[in-house]
Amino acid sequence: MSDISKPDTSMIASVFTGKGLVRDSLVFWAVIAGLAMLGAVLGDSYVRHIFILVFIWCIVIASWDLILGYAGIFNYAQLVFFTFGAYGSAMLSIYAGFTPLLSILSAAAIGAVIGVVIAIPSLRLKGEYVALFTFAVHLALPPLIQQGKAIGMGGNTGLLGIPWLNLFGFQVSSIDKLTWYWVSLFLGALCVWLIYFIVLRGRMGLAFVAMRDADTFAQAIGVNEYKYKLLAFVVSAVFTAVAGGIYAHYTSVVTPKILGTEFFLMAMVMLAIGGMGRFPGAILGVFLVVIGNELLRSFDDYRLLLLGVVVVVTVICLPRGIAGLFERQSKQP
Amino acid sequence: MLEVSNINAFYSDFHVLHDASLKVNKGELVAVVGANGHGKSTLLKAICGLTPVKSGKIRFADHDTTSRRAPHLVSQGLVYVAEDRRLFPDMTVLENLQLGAYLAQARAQEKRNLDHVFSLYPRLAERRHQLCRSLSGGEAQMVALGRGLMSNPTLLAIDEPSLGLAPNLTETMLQTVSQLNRDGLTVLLVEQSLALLKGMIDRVYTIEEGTVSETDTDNMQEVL
Amino acid sequence: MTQMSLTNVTMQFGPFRALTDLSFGIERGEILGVAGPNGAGKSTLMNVCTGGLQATRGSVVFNGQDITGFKRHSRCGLGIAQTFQIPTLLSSVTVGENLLAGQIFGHEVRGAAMDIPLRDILYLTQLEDQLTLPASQADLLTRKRIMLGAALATGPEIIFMDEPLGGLNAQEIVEFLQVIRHVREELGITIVMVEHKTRALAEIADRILIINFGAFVMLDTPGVVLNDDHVVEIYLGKKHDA
Amino acid sequence: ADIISLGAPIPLTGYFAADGVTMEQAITLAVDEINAKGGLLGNEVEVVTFDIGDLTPDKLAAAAANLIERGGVSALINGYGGMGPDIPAFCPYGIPYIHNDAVIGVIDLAERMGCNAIFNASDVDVNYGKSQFDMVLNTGHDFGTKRLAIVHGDFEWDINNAKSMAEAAEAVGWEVVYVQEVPYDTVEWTGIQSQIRAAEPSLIHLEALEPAVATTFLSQYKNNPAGEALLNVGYIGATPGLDDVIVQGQAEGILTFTLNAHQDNEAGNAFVERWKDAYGAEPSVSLAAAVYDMVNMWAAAVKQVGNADDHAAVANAIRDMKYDGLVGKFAFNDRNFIDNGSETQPAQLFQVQNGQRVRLVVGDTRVGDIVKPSWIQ
Amino acid sequence: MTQIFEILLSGITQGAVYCVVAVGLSLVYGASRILNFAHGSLYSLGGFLAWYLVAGGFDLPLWMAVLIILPVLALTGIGIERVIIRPLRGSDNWKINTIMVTLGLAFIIENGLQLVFGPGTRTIAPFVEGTLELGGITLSWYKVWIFAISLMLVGALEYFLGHTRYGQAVRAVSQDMQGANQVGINVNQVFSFTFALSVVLTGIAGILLAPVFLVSPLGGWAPFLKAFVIVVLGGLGSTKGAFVAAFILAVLEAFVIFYIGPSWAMPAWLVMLIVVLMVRPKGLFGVWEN
Ligand SMILES: Nc1ncnc2c1ncn2[C@@H]1O[C@H](COP(=O)(O)OP(=O)(O)OP(=O)(O)O)[C@@H](O)[C@H]1O
Ligand SMILES: Nc1ncnc2c1ncn2[C@@H]1O[C@H](COP(=O)(O)OP(=O)(O)OP(=O)(O)O)[C@@H](O)[C@H]1O
Ligand SMILES: [Mg+2]
Ligand SMILES: [Mg+2]
Repeated sequence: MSDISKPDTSMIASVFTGKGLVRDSLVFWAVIAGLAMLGAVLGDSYVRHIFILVFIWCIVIASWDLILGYAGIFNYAQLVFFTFGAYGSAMLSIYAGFTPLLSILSAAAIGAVIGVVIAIPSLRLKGEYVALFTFAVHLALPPLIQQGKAIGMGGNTGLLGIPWLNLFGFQVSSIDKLTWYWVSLFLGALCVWLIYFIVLRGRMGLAFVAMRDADTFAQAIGVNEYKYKLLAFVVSAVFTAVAGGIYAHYTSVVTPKILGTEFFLMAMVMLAIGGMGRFPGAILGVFLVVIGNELLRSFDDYRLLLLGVVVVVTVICLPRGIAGLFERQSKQP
Repeated sequence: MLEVSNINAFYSDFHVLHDASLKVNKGELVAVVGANGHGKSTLLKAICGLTPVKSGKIRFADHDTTSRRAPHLVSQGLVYVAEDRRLFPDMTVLENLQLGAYLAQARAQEKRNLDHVFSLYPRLAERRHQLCRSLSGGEAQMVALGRGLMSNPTLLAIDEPSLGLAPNLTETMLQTVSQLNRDGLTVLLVEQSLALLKGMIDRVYTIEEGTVSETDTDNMQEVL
Repeated sequence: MTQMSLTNVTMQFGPFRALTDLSFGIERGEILGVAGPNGAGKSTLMNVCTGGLQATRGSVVFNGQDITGFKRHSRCGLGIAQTFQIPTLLSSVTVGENLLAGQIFGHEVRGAAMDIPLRDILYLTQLEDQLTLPASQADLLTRKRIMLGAALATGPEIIFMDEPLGGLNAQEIVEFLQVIRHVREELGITIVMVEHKTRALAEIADRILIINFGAFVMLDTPGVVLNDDHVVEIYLGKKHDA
Repeated sequence: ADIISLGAPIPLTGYFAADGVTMEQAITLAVDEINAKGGLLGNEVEVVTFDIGDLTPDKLAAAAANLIERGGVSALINGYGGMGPDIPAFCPYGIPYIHNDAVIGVIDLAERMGCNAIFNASDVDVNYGKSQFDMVLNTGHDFGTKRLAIVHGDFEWDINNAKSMAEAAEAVGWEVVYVQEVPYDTVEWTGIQSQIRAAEPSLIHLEALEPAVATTFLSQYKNNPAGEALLNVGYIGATPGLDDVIVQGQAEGILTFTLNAHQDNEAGNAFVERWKDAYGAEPSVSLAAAVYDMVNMWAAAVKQVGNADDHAAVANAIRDMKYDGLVGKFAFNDRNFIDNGSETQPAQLFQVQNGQRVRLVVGDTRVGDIVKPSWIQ
Repeated sequence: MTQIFEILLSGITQGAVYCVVAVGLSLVYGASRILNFAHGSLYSLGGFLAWYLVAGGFDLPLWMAVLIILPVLALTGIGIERVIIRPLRGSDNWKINTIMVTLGLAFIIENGLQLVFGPGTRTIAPFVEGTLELGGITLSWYKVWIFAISLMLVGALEYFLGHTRYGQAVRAVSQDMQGANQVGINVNQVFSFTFALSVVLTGIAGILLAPVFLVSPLGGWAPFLKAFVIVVLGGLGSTKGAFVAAFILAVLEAFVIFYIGPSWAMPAWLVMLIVVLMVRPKGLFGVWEN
């Protein structure tokens, strides 16, 4: 008799039960190692800054991909998780004296709580109403942060002068781009790996896909919809909040501006261009959008206009994102 | 009245119809039979301009309609009744029927056709203000056929009208179709099983993996 | 021995009653056919049994336990499985992974002892060769097999099937009936199936339940039910050949 | 000769782009003039802009890495450039950075971080209210009663500003009869104005950095004014955001104010002419001359030091030189900002009359006559 | 008492303002389930065009400007639908894709406006001045006009959608595209038409509200976001819902501002939204099941 926690699944080889996990993980970490070395060689600190942002964004987008792309829940409150992570982590290190690394980790717990808080009403709603409700939460957050002035959230100015990262006794200032490059690369890679290789390739991932593809059928074969949808929110929020924490300590500032439209739009565009629910599409999307945005920088006030054009053209030509492009090619040998 | 020659149809790169040909004369009731997934619905949709045709030719009422889309064909009297009914779920029965007479050509006959439908299906008259979302399978099928009739068709293409219907309703449904045919309507019908069609149909086409062949009248009894 | 029993079950949708005071029992190991006119409440009845709907009044008891208010997945945990009229599958994964999902989540809600070996399921459903096929590319009959396979993989004691033969042609019906029969014979699973194909029902069912306007009409062997004058009048239209 | 780069981290897109354009124009005008006169220490000066868009914190970090590390600029200049996030982004590099964020919290932060090369080239919010109030009294208007109502936005700048005015008013025997904080998207004022009317003020001060807040308040106020109370819209009235409204005659009678505009003198008027030649429109009274002065002040300091890249020396020179510009003297106090006053940068109070901003008071001198707004019968 | 009445009245007139912005959004969502993120930018476009014709470049009277602008906006709407919405309709995740392209479009329009008209804030003079005394309450005629216009717009839309054949077709298309095709409705044409109509409505809102909210390249976001909450509360696809929700939220806002404080207006909206969605997961008048 098999043990209680694990049915005998050996008859069917599947990525959800570990097929190719070791091999794929090795490839993943090899790429990360390559990026780490690249960071040392690249030399220009502006480029490093851009990559630091890319790594932070990767966490946000991977978490968003988890809930939107894989679990099929139209959650648009991703930046709410991010904001709470950033504020939470900042406040813990400013007011409670946590060392930044610890407060970033604690941001995960804050994220979990916020995830539950947003999930509970959202789970009563269906389809696009989830999108609309969660986006409404996003919209209502800045005034709430303003009210949070009373508890030290700094109102519209935000929190300035958040302590820098302290790594084994070394202060890592935000102009120490190389160290930050490695720190954010490592944390980003870890989160992305956990999301795509552990969570999504396990039982949770299968449950998400099941609920997305055929929710009634999924329930009929024993998927506890409420539990797994709640988990989708929580896991997504946990990682996003960690990203927020890293962001706060890197820039050493959080302001409600991170809930502004441009930030939100950028995140959407990354997901769209990359392609949802198809690793590594979304991650590629982050790289492409951030780097593309930088390439457009020389156009100054034409930049956002051109970005808009790029987005429209990409979505029309590649409705499944970059990832869809690979799929089609691999199907036609 | 309808002449389909050598049409090919695809879903992206999946070849569904292979050089399919068929012919329906005025006043006939012609059936297409075949196992599921072999392209019956695709054939009907292609004829009715709901799915594009890659090659081949379709002529309806002496015009080349190969590349014509459904709205035009409906105005010419070629009307499709889908197997999955395709009602407007958040509209009432009456609104669904009214929309059947959306085009000018049918609008003129709207009153008469509505009376006709209600006389065929008094149950619909009772439920005219119910939303179609909450209709049972049989009622929904009545609305679907009724809506097709409201379009004032000269050729009605009906896709598996008996799908999901109780035996008694299946019979009534097919009898209605047969009656309409006898009243002069040309009908192209898709069904899974010929047993139900005994004695109604003029000719039968069999479709197998997208290839259509006519079953001659002698063999027909056998197939039945 | 009664495995599941419904007592005075009523299902109300706003002012409309889809089921009225319905009571009957399902015997362990039987194949129970459910039939009745369109809109009679058959699908509603299935949902009340499997947890898609919670009965407004009355009780549903399974193995001595009142499960009236249970959700679908909890009922799955008790051994109640179900297949749907329109087979919607986990379309973005493979056929094998569909079965795997049934096994994994069934195991999660049911516990270890209940597993039906995948080998048996594959044998019954004849899906061995198609395990790596993307589920989205499967044809209708295969999709029905997959759905049944996944339901079996949860290790059920009873399985509810809504119009399992819908859309199949004569040949396929014969094949699928064989599969259903095997499920009962070899795994001992009780089967409840809603079906309009009365000829097939007559062939396979031990008993047939007829409902009309949400109310109980009769429950008896196929021979009796399908020759009953009232049933013929409200449902069959004409006397069954058999 | 070499090239000396001057970095301009300014908002060219997003909500602040209107002010960003003024900043860019002012910097460019100043630099062009320097180059036309043979450059700085014989070197050509080049402006490198970096769009900080919506001012999210990472944009300022990016500006720092881009302008300072990659672009190798010798100094950074903007208007109100980052409202806080600019300090941690630029401070660690020790490069001269001249701005006028004008929020006391930013000064505190810069001090806390020990940023000696960061200069806030104006006074700060906690003094704005007082100077405004003093000037309003200086108009010679007969207020009848001494009752002040304040409505302000929810930024720190607005809040401090309002507090400062309330204190100044109470210090001279006025009563603050109403204070209300409003979010920036407030456009319907019936409830608030009804409360204001009930409070019977003789002066209403509205401070929020968003044009629509001011214009909606005004248009609704005109319909049902609070007796004979005057309306002062603070700084927003001096910004380009209200230009169109003023030109179209929809802001008649309001008072507005700025700390560092060019003055109505020979140098100021010449500046206006040069600006018109360059850009075909009048310079804004809010930022144009101030930013223009910042560039020239920095250039003067570089000249004095003789080396644009000796950042500490240039910073010291800026601090000590009391540069005399179009907007007054840049006499920095020991916290690296400037106390306004007739001796340093005189604040200026305007009234909108006939579609134009007319100077009423400059520093403590009355220079124009107040006109009774139309809503006072 | 007068005060309560005054606040109620201000809420109602403000409701009309919100309503004008929300109906276009609701219409296009109702007809094609496209959440148009460029709605705010199109609103700004309407305002800028009016400003350009009335004050910026020409000195046309407002009515003439409107006569010129409406067809321009309609063509813009048709163009947008043709070029960037239609190609997506077949793709499997088109709902998200349309959100993305309309976002991209928002970037294009608002930055385009900034490049053409400059980043500054503009305004146009209201077409009626003066006030109306009503039992001690002063009401601006302009607000009264907006109220009347919004009533008219919603009434006309409701009549159109509910009682004309073409309106029925619009609803039919939103419920089942293939079904609509089958009865002879030209689905593409209906989509173009509704998109154009929604752009026109939005543009009208931009013109009407220019004296209230002012016009600036990014100025459309604030009204759009409010309209967004309104449309959700009212229920997707229901113009009537948007109408009712606009008034409910505006009146709520007016009372919150007066009795609790302006900063609590948006949180109050959120609370209202949560409460309504918990009780009615489809919004007040939402029609869709999923
Ligand atoms: N929209 C679609 N996209 C891709 N493939 C499709 C689509 N619709 C149908 N197919 C495939 O085309 C083939 C023919 O389908 P069609 O619906 O025409 O068959 P049918 O004979 O009507 O079957 P049934 O008896 O089930 O109605 C099937 O294999 C089906 O899987
Ligand atoms: N959610 C609901 N709201 C209102 N009425 C409903 C709802 N669900 C079902 N009904 C009604 O309940 C009745 C029974 O429906 P049900 O789907 O159970 O019928 P059925 O016996 O399965 O019919 P069929 O054989 O056509 O599938 C129908 O009249 C239907 O309109
Ligand atoms: Mg078919
Ligand atoms: Mg049913």
